[in-house]
Formats: sequence, structure tokens, C-alpha cells
Amino acid sequence: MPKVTVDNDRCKGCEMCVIACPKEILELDHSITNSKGYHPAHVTDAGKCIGCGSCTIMCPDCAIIVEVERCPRRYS
Amino acid sequence: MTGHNILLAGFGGQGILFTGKVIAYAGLMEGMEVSWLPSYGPEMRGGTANCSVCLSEDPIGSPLVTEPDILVAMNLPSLEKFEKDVVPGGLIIVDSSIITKKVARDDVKVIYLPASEIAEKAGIKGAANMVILGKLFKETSFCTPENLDKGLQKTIPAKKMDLLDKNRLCIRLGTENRFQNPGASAPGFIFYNFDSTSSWKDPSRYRIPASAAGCAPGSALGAISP
Amino acid sequence: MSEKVLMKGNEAIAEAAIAAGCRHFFGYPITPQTEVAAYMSKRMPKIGGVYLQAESEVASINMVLGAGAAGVRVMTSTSSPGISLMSEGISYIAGSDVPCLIVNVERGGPGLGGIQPSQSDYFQATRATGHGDFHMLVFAPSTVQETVDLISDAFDLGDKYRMPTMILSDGLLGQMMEPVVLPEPKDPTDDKEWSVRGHQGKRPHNVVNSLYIDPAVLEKLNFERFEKYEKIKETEQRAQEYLVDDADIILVAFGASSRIAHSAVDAARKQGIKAGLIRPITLWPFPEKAIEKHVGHAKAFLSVEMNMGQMVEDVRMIVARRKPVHFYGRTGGVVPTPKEVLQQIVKINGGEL
Amino acid sequence: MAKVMGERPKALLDVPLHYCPGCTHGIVHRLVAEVIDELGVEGRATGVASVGCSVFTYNYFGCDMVQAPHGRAPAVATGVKRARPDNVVFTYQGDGDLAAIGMGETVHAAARGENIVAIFINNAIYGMTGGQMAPTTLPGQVTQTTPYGRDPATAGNPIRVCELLSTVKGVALAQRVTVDCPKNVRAAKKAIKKAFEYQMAGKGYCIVEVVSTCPTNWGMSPADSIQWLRDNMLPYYPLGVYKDVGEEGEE
Repeated sequence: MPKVTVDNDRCKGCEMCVIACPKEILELDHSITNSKGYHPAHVTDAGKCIGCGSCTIMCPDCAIIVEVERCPRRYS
Repeated sequence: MTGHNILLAGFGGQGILFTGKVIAYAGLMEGMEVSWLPSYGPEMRGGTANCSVCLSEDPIGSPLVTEPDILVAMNLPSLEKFEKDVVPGGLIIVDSSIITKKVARDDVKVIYLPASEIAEKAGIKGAANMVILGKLFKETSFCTPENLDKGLQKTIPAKKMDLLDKNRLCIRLGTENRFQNPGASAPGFIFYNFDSTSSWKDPSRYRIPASAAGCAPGSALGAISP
Repeated sequence: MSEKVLMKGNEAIAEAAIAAGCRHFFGYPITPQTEVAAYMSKRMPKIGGVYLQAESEVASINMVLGAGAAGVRVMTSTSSPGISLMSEGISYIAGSDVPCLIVNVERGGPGLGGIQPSQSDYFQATRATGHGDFHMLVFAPSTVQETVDLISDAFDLGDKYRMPTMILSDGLLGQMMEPVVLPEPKDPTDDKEWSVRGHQGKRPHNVVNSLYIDPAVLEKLNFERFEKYEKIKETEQRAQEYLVDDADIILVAFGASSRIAHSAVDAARKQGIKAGLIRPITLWPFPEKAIEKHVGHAKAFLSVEMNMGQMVEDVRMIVARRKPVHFYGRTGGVVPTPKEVLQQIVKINGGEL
Repeated sequence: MAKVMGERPKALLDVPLHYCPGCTHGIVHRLVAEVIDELGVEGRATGVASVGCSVFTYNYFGCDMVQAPHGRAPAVATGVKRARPDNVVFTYQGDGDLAAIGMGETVHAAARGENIVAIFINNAIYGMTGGQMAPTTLPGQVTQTTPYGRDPATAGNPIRVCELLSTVKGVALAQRVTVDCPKNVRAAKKAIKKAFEYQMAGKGYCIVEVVSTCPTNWGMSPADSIQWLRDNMLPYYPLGVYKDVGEEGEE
């Protein structure tokens, strides 16, 4: 199962990953406010993640990494 | 040897700056302090060209000659503009083929030399500047003949070295006394009544090197100036 | 030692820079300095150097910034209006501590002004070449030979202090020919460890920059730069004194006008007037010490300039009302004559001024 | 876990970016850094930062950096490249820097075929100074200095930089990309990589124009900005390759 890790300190809560996620399993975690005052993104249903990497590709702050068994072909 | 403040003036294409450079280089060869300063800017392309040359035993102050002891005038506007600036007792050399007007002052020595015609008759049109240089050299002995020739060689660009002998010839023509009228009226006033029919125009009489004699009339020696 | 040759001031500037190891020239044509660029365009390709005619003075000074930041000896040359255009880049260069050589072959101003010799960029060179607190080392040669000699020093000192240096010449010195002996070629070391040239994975990245958002940081850097300037003021002042030890009237003049002042001093001496000349060779730092040394015995000072009175302010600052400081200048491209200057000396001597 | 996606490229220093949330500068920074990593040129790369939001790029890229005066990055890059021809030199410029104050330097660096890469961020607005009209601001677009919308009759028309530069001999690559979705981000990276490769092959001036967003000064959320970009920017600034000299180079 792919694993999505958000760096809560670097995330600015811009939601670029949220709109990019084809499975719509990312949203801002309003229970957390980071040191810069942002609510970082988090995965709502890890089981649905297909490991496509869209979230990390669209992240302007290098705040998301996605670990997968095998890299999707599209991600070069 | 004393120094000279020389002003050469005329119009573009007459080799004014080139002549000044030869004088400056000859002075350098002579071991003098020298400076050469051209007029620059649009006037170079329009009408007048002039240059200041200082030769001195001492370091040169202002390189801009405002009170020349030698004025070379190669066109009328230059003569009219600078005649009054020449120091009393100074020398004015006028190219009388181009300037028919006479110098009004009587406290300077004036040489009327039909330099353009001399050069043209010798088949080296446009080398009036070198004829005048020969005269200036003859009158002032500002350097040795050897150093004058060295100055000439230093100044002619390598690409135009084939014109060296023609320039030498014109300088020599300028030094010839026969081109001046010894019976000039005013004291220190030398006037040459140039007679276009006189036999001097035969170049062979002046041991002109073959290279020069063979050169077609109108060959642009004046274009030597860099 | 090489042969004495007759060289135009502008061409000598170029050849001297090459001898000093400069292989990068960026410029834009403007009278009366164009011969520098023309000479460089001829020579650089033959010695593996870079000559580039930029699209403007604005571009050329920024190319200088780039090449200087990359650690090479680099220069540009222009004339007065061009320096105005370059002033932005010069400020950035100073703020980034990048050494380079800027040559100003001055012409008359303001505006498009004229093309004849002038010294009206003294303030611009020594006070306010661009925005912000900074200085350049400014050298004012008075002969073609001295121009050649100072260019080598300007490059060396620019590298030593990591700052822009300027040769303040003018149309007269640029256009005139005088005998020069060119210096032996130098091969400066290419080892500026602060420069950008690719870190090769061996060090953290270098940043050549003049932006400091934090006022405290910027202030500290400016303080440090001015400490350096103070050191330079102490060690790099240069002036030539001529007949000043017994002089009653001391002329102060730099560059082309110093030559005229020199002639005027000689003429005054012939009349029995004890005149002398202090010739600043560095305009920044201004040779305060040379002036101060003679305030005691001089009866009056006369600043001779080709402008409406710029350096005279520095002279007055040092003399500080202890002695009268007079000014004589011509402007707009008119070069004063020794006779005019002599008249001033005579008037001062006779108490008329 | 065999593969990790989204790890910070080595050429992008591990410092927080100062950009506003959702600003696409961050994406482009990462792409440039990834290309530098993939080509293995960080050790011989020099970047030139411009003036505007991207001025601080010198804090982010791991290669040597110079910060240029406003608009002068192409001239500064020219100086660096001529002094160190073996260096891989790129500028990173916004639209105000490149297309307004620096248009002269840009066109002439291009015409010289200067071997540099320009990464050009077009977001139709001045960001750093708080949202004024840029040379690329669209007709009718409201900015701080076009409060009634840009009226071309008085404020002029937006400049299409890639189209303009495509006519200039000396340009090896002029390509417009965007980073609104993962697919386009991948395409953008490909273009940037090609530009760097062209420089290394000595082909000439390369510009990659990235149609970008400015959520803060557009006054929209990052998500809405992306949609606005698609609806308004891309019709005026069509994506595509405007010039590519290809393998053979220019005739």
C-alpha cells in the first residue's frame, strides 16, 4: 500500500494536492495548526491511495513524499 | 634644440592628423617630450580637421596648442581661424594652391607653398601634407633627417608601407628651396610664384623612384592618414 | 622594458588593461572613448579574450557584474552619459563587493552635453555614482603613461579590496598621443574563493548578492564596508606635489587641467610668484594629507577644474576656512589655457581676489 | 517500500520557500532543481536571480548564484557565461523583470544566441510589489494599477514573449508550458530539461515560459487560481513550442 507523508511544518495548506488527488482522499487537517499558522494536508483514507504521485508533483513546497512498491510509469 | 607648439589645420582627408603623428614620432625618436592631440567628433566628418603637436625638452603641460609658434594652414577657414593665435615671430606655412588669401600680419614669417600642386605635379595627388612637412622640417630642423624618416616609417600603417617612398619623395620636394621665391618682398617673407609651365614638373629631374613615378595621378596618398 | 611608443590615451587604456591580465571587455560606443572599445575588439579575439558590444551601457555594466562575479578581471569604458546609465549597475557591483574597472573618458554635460573634454563628473565619481552608501577607488591620470600605470594598480587594488575602481580620464587624455612604455604582461591568479564558477561539489554555494532585507544585517555590512573605506583612506591616498614646499599660492588640479595648471605654475614662477601645484592622483580617497601638509604656509589655494567647481569643495573642506580657497574653471568642453590660469594666480598674488 | 516520490532534489536547498501558499514558483523551482540533478551539473551551474518575488532564488538553489538588478539578468548571465563558458548558466525571471524593464536585455541576449537558459514565470502580475499591472496582464484584468481592468487603449496590450522571441535568430528553444496539473508539470520539466541540454550542446538562447498563478495578488484561492489560469491565461497564452532548432540546430 502506498504511503503518503506530509511534512506538517513545510505545508502551507494551499490545497494544490487536494485538487490534484484523483481519489479525493486529501484534505486540510483543521485540528492541526503549524508554526506558520497553516493547517497542513492529510490523507483521509489511506486505503484508497493508488500511489500516483499527483499530490507530490503539485506540491510547491516539497512537503509531500509518496512511498510505493513500484514507481508508476508516468512518474519519471 | 628648443621646443615647438605646432598647430596643423585643414579639412578632412588632407592627412592633417597623419602629418602631426609623423612630427610627434620624429620628435620622440629625437628624444623629446611629445604630445599629439587631434580635434575629434563630428567636425572630423564634416569640414575642418586640426591637430596640436607639442615638442619640448620638458614635460608637456597643456597638449592643446592655443598659441602656436608654427601654424600649418591647408584651407582658408583654418588660416582665418588660427592666424591671430600664432605667437609673434612664429611661422605660418600656407598651402597656396588652396589658399589664395595672404596673411595680414607682418610679425610672423609666412611661407606660401603650393603644396597641393607640387604633389599633384609629381603625380602623387593628395600628398600636399608631406610636401608641407618637408618644408616645416627644412625651416625648423626640429629633428634630424634620420629621425624624420623613422617617424614616417613608424606612422605609416604596415598595410600601406608600399606608399613609404612616395611620402619620402613628397617630403623631399617640400625641402627643395627652388620652390620658394628668393626675391620675396617683405623681410622674412618668402613667396614662390608658382609657374605651372616650368620644367620642375618633370618628375625625372628629382630622381623619383620608379615606384613613385609610375603611380597614376590621383592615387590617394591622402588616404594614408589612419 | 619594452619600447617607448606613441599611443593614443584611449588605446593605451585598452593595451594596459590587457597587460594587466584583463581578458573580458563589455562596452558600448560613445565619443570620446570609442577607441577603447575599437582597440579591444581588435585585440581580444587574438588573445583568447572576450570583447562584447552590448546593447546599451545598462547591459554592459551588468555583463561586467556577471563576469566580475565569476571571478575574472573585467572592465568597461564609456563617457559621461554612459556612466549615468551604468550607475545602477555600479551600485549593485559595489553592494555585491565585486571588483571591476570602469573607465570614464569624460565629456561636457549635463544632458547630451558635448563631446569635448570635461571634468564635470567629479561629484558623480567621488560622491554619488549610484544609489546607496558606497565608494569606488577613483584614479585621475594626467598623462598617457600614468594612465597605463594606474590601470594596473586599479585592477590590483580592486581585487585586493573587492570593490569597483574607476579611471577618470577625459576627452583630452583619451584622444591625445604621448610616448608610453607599456608594462610587462601580468597573469593574475584566478583564485577568488568567493566567486561564482560552479562549486564542483566541493563547497557550499557562493552567492553574489546585494539584497539584505533585514536592516540590521544591511547596516552591519555597510559598517564593515566603510571600515574598509577608512583603511583605504589611510593607505591609498595619492598626490603629486610640484614646487609646493615654498609656495604661497597652491594650485590644486587633477587630470588634464593639472597639466594646464602645471604650465601656469611655471609661468608664475618666471614672474617671481611662488606658485605650486598639488595634483590629486586618487580622487577617492581624496589626498587630504597632501593638502593639509601645506595649509600652514600657503597664503591661498586655487582649484583649477574643467567644470563649475566640484573638487574645490573637497579642498575647502580640508582647508576649513584657514586660508582662502579660490576656484577657476571652464566648462562645457572648453579647456582652460595656462594664460587664463596665470591671470588668476597674478590676481590672487596681488590681492585682487 | 521500494520507491520514494517527491523527495527534495539535491539542487534545491533544504530551506522553507518564502512564497505564498499555492504559488507555482515552488513547483518550477523543484523542476529546475530536478533537471540540474538529473544532468549532474550542480557543481558547474550558476543561476542568476532577478528582481521580484523570485529574487530569493539565490537562497534556494544549491548551485552558485548571482543576484542581478531588475531586468538585467540576461546581461549578468551573459557576463558569467562569457567568463566561465563551461558553466551551465540560467536566469530565473518574472514577467515584470523579463518582459518590461528587461525586454531589451532579453531580446539582445536572444539575438546573440547567448548560451543561457531563461526560466520565465508569467503570472500576469507584479507579485513582490503587491499586484500591479505587468506587461503580461490580460485585457480587462484588474490589478492595483488597473483598478478598472486593463484597457489596452491606454495601458497597452499584453506581450506574448515566446511568440515574439520565436522570430529572433539565435533562439534555440522558445516553449510555453504551465504547471496547472501533474501532466503539464511533467511536460514543463521536459521542456526545462531540453533547454538545459540545448545549452550544454551550445545551441543558443533557450526560454521556457511557465504560465503561472499568483493567488495572493489575483485575490483567489490556489484552486480558483488554477481554474482562472485555464480559463483566462491559456487562451491568450497558448501552450506550445514556438521555436525549436532541434537536433540539427539553426541554419
